[in-house]
Amino acid sequence: MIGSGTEVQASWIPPVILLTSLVPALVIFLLREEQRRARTVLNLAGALAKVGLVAVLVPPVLAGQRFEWRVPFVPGTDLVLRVEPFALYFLGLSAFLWLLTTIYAIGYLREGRDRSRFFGFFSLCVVATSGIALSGNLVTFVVFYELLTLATYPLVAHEQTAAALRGARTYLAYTLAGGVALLLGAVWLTALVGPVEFAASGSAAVGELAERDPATARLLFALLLVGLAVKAALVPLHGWLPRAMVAPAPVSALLHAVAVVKAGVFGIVLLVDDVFGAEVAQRLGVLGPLTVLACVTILWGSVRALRQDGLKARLAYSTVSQVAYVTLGVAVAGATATTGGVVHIVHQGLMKITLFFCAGLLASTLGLTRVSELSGVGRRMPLTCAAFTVGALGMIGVPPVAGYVTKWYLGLGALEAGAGWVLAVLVASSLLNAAYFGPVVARMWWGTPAPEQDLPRPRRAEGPWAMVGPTLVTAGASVVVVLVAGLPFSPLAMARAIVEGGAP
Amino acid sequence: MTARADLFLVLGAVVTLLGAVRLLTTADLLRRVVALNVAGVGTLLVLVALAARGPGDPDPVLHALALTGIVITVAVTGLALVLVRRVEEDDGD
Amino acid sequence: MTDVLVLLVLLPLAGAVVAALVPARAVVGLVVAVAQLALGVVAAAAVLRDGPVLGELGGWAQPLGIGLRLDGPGAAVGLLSGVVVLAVAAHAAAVPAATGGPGYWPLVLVTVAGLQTVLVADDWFTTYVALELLTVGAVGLVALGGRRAYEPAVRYLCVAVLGSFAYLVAVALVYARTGPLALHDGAAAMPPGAATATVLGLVVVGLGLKSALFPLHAWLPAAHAAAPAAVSPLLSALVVKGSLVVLLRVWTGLGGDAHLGTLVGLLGGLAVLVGGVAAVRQERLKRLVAYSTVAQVGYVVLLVPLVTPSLLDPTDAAAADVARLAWQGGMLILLAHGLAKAAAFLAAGTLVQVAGGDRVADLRGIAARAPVVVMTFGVAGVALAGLPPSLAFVGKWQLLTAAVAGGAWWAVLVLLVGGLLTAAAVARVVATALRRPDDDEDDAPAAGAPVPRRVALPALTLAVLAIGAGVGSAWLADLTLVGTGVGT
Amino acid sequence: MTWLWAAAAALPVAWAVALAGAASGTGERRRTLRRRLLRTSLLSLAPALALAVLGPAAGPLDLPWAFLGVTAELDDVGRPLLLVAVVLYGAALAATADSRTHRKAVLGALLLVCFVGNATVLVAADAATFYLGYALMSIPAYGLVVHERTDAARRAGRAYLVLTLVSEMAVLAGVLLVVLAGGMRLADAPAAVAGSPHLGVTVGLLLLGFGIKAGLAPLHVWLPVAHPAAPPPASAVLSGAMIKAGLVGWLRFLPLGEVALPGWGTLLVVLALLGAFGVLVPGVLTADPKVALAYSSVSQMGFIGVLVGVALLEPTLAEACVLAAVVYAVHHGAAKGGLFLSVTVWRFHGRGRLRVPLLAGMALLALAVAGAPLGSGSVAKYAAKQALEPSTFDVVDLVATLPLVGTVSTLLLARAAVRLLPSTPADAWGVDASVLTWAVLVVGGTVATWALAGLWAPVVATPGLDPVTTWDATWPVLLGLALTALAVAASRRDLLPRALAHPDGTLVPAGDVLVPAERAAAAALRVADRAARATGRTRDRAAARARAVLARAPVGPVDRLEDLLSAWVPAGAAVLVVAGLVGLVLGGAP
Repeated sequence: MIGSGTEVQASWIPPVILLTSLVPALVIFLLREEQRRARTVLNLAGALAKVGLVAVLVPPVLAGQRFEWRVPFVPGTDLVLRVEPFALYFLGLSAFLWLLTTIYAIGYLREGRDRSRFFGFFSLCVVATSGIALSGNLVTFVVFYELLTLATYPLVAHEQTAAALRGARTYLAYTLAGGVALLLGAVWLTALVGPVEFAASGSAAVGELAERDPATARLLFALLLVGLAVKAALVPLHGWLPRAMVAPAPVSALLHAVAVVKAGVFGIVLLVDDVFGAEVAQRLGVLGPLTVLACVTILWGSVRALRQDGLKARLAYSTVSQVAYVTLGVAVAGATATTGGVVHIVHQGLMKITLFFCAGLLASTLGLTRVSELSGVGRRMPLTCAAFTVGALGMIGVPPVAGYVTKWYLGLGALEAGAGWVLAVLVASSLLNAAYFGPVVARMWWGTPAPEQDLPRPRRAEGPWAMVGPTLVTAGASVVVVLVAGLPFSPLAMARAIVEGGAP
Repeated sequence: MTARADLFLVLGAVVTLLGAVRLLTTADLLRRVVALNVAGVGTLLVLVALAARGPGDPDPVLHALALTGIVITVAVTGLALVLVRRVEEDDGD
Repeated sequence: MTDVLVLLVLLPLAGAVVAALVPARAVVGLVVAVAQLALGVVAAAAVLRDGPVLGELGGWAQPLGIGLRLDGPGAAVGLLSGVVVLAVAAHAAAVPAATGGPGYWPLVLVTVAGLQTVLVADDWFTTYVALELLTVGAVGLVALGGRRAYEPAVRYLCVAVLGSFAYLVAVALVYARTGPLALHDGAAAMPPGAATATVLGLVVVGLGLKSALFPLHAWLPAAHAAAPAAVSPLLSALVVKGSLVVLLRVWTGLGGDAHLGTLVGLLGGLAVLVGGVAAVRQERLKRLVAYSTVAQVGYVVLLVPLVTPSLLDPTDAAAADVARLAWQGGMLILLAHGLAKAAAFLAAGTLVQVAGGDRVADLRGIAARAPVVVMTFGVAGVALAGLPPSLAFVGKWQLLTAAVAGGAWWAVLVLLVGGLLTAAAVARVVATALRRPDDDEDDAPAAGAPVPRRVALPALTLAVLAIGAGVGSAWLADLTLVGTGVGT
Repeated sequence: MTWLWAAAAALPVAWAVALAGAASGTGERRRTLRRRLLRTSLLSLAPALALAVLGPAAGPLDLPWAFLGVTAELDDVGRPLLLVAVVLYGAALAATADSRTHRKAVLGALLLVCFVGNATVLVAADAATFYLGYALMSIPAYGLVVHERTDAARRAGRAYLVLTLVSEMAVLAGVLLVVLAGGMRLADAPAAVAGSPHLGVTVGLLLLGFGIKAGLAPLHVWLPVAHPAAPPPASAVLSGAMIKAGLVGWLRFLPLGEVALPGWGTLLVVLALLGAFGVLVPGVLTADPKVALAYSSVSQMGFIGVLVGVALLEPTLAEACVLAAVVYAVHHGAAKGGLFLSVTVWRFHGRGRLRVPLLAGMALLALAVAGAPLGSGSVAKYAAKQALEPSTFDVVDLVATLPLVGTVSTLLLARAAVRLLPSTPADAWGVDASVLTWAVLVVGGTVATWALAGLWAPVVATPGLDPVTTWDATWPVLLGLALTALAVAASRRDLLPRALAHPDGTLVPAGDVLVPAERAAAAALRVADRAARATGRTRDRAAARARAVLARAPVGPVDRLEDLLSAWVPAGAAVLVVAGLVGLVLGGAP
């Protein structure tokens, strides 16, 4: 989003950001399985370096500076990496959560197999996500988007059981097929208007195309959307997500909070706001159907979540529903709703990662994976359950957890846009969220364990501190981000800056 | 001169075609090698006929090509026969 | 620079002779491979900088001399050959069992010499001789596969020679018409007409046979699967490409034919689909990889119908754009496929050896024993499927752009579906290899010795190159255009 | 005095976190820590008390960096209710510390969190802060309801949670509509709503959302099941403080005094009256004193609802009605909270030397609630009467009808007394904090309202002691007492059917319409479940079919083709075909 008053300068910073994860990834691949310390140091050093870089970049970028790096991709088209507010926002989320997930994963896999492979691909995932965040044009986005698919496959299949491989296959089938649609859309659009640079309020060339040939523009929008919707898990392209639950907990956490699903919605935001531009999209009449699609997804995901007994499956369907909020935000259009959507990228990430961390803790410490087994577990693992409660309340949209700010902005935005029915959908979704999260929380704290189910008291802590610590941090962050929502660099403030920067 | 050359040209084409068709439609390996040679001869006929087609002396370059072609065909036939023999040895086991 | 061209041809030939005589054959092979790569780099740099490199072999002028001309595609495939041959040689040196016998090294060098000659030859007849050299070397290599390989080798030989005959007749027609002629600029001397059409038809069928263009491909899966582990990569990555390059040179040199171009394109499309589906369906690993080659040839010839309009009407700027994009795309796919397919075949060979069987089902759980090799296969598969950031993706992007711009929607469809089919075939193998035996299953494969690094590394290098070369590959795309006259 | 505001919010939260942190663990040190924390938790309410006392002198709060921007101030509505809330929560905390309920630390933590939310609702100056507080109060209160973990508690919790969430969502939607209309600042809200194009929807949502909280019939059903299930301290704050949040919501957001809304106003008045009188039946037919008390709350809130309804109907009366409602709420909060706590206090001290003072205090509280002269209830009712006097509402004669609410209250409280007093109290303890705080409530609920009404709300005339006024206040109570005596006599002499003479709560179970509602909900869930199963099966079948099609479709021919071509002759034929095709194409070309 190059708005006015910004200053673009060529810089090595964007590739360096990628290298902070790429170098660890490549080196870790070469490490032997038992070189645990080296792996940990590499992982953490990379993650910390990335967090540090992002933190340093925030003030200058918000002040209008842009750092850009180009390399020819094919003659006439460049791969472009550019640091701008939205990129930095997503990058910040991924950097922060990746640091925590890495720590968590170190604890989770402390006795696992194939850890070099795991952490190698884990870091490669960060590379892909960072690349997606930094993409300055459509080609670059497509490249990293597909790279993400590939880097996550070994993570989903990590357990290497029949079930894991089945889930991974489904994942691959969906995402690759989606990638085909995206690729076609990108190529077609590029063939029509030349390389599509992401720009505030849309690419001018795409705007002209929409003027000249609205039918084709609509078709292109649909194609690109289908490609993105697979990862964003919009109904009916969400089928892979619950099946990818076979992945280890840290992988699920990052799939749902930062990486795959978020890449999808990040792309949808870019598609609407930076490729077509909200106004053009509005004129083309594609936002209405997108809104409906998002609403259907929100409700359908929630309805399906109701019936899941597997905790991770329930969380997965909840992701289907929650991530569609972001789509809803951009689809409703208007500054308020878009802010709501954009801010939910971070909010949902924090809350959902907390929930998955908790699910992982429950599974690894007590072996509990089903909702029906959780009665009274709050007394055994109070910290975990407290964190879970925070996450669940946030999902429902109960203050003071982050989710309510999203709902507030989305609801208000919908009303401003004259789409009151969207508010009704949000309300229904919240009630459904409560219907499937409420019983879990109630069971944890106020349920009586079945007599035959004598929960062992965890020996010392509720799990390794490498797992409990990140869980508590993300749970705390889910509250803190809205407690200080009015401060300059809070997610909400960033989201506002992104959206307002995008206004013409 | 040209008319006779054309006759040879047609003849060469026909021989090539016959060789090729036979080559492609027989399962027997030895027959295939023979058919290959027939097609090769047809090809060479075409070459020579083309060389004789123009006014004046025949084109020496095309003759050179034909000679090279013969050499190559012989070499290939030798290789083919070795392989065929090995296949048949195997079948005999 | 002329010397470089001559060296490119003579070095492997001399190497073949030496390798046939001295006992340290692998060393000779490796030295020649390294030198060849170096020469390839020098030549490619020269081509990229100054345009096509011209020369004459033996110092005689045409028609008796042999005209040499290294254009962009030739230089690019030469580079590919340098990289692939070195990697395969390294593998072969590390795993003598993969070579199939002492004849391996001389035959490889003969084959390489044939390929290099194909690449640098500028006249029709030299090309014919070079193609035959290539064929004989390749057939000999297939035959190294032992008893199971003899029949496929005969079949390959018959088909290839038949193709050569067709080409030879075409050469004769051209000579009779125009006298000695450079390949690259025939259009002026061979105006469109019955003779040109016949030449094109003969070349398409003849070289189509050699390049395994669907449905002339039936010999390929058997031959490539039966060949020894260190041979299949060369066959799939390089040998097939030699005739393909000639086919494309003739096509652009003579200006093509709209209808025939469409037919070739359609066959290419069918090749992608049928080859893709067949690859998914194969029970045997090497046949699976071989069928993917059938599909890949289809990808490359998709460029033919897209380039043709510009050849027919050089003044059409839009058509020229399409032609340029399509050419770059097709050639990049060709190069990427060379790298990736060599890696895939090397990895497949190692996997078959480790698993003790070449059925896909035999690979179950093999990732535990040969993780790097499985990863190599997977990475190569990603490149074959044309997924980012591989070089093939860049090619696919260009080709897709050309197809969209040229309105060839069927080609778009084929390209997209073909990628998915390849991915499906590879994913099936990788998933089987990853499958860990359930706890209650006893048939856990016995843990063998791990695959040594020097065995695994060459393939991995190729695979990583196939993936990584996509970034910053614009120079390569530019290189493929040099001296072809496409899109100018 | 931002620091005071900050302390008022942060201290209880800090204590709550500390209590929750100390809640687990069985060691002696842990137990001591818990006890200390719980005892000292009262102190954390001190800053809030200071705010309530200081009133406007404390200045407004404006924290733009927090949440969606937090603003707060103390006005005529919020200040007295905040005072009541502080006292009530303080009493509840003290009672918790002394009660023998288990997991006291958790209960204390929940109470503190609810307090912060509740207080925020009362003092919020903008819509977002209001909503923040509203949710912060409502959701954790679920923990209060289900604290005992009995089946009854779980059922009550379910009812509470479902209705609370509906309320929450209706409130959110309503509040967003208010904000949309420009009513982010609560001071602007009524005018903004009045001018909103979505006036009807907004008012409807607000009535629904806050009506649930305020126990407006027929949305009151959670009250009679939640109160008996919750520990008494929790019941006290639920009934005394939390349901007032609903009233505050109405007062803050409804366009009272801005525009006449006859339809909505009439609806509210009718429903409120329905609640005020309708609950008599289930209330006297219960065996549980806390159920009776809960129904009395519903009845009293009905009274308040009438006031709000009239304010909606007649803008000119709005100001008086609002003040009357606040006065009534203050009175009812203190008195009803006191009565609920009496249950605990009585159970622990009813047999000791405090028996007589306790009885006296309880009688005073009951009389106050019923509206007997000199009590706070009479002040509130007088204020209400004054406010309603000019009303032209002609469906029911409000001025004549409303005093009968006093009769209803008397009957319900008598019923509660009949059931509570004979119950066997536990062994007596000494005077403890719970008795002291209860005593504060007795004073607050009976006398203090009088004083406060005069002090803070000079618009409201306090009732004089002239005979007419006194009689006005007295006769409903007397009527109630007479009816009670009659009923007691009748049941003694077996003049009534057994079910009526000694009702045990089975005839009309607690929660009245909740019971059929639950049944309907269960049936609906069953239907939904069946539907879901059916769609699941359909989906599975469709997926299987799709897989089958996908597995079959293009593969067979390709397999056959490749099998065929693997033989030499067919492959050769293919070559010939291609050659023929090429010839055809070239020959056909012009």
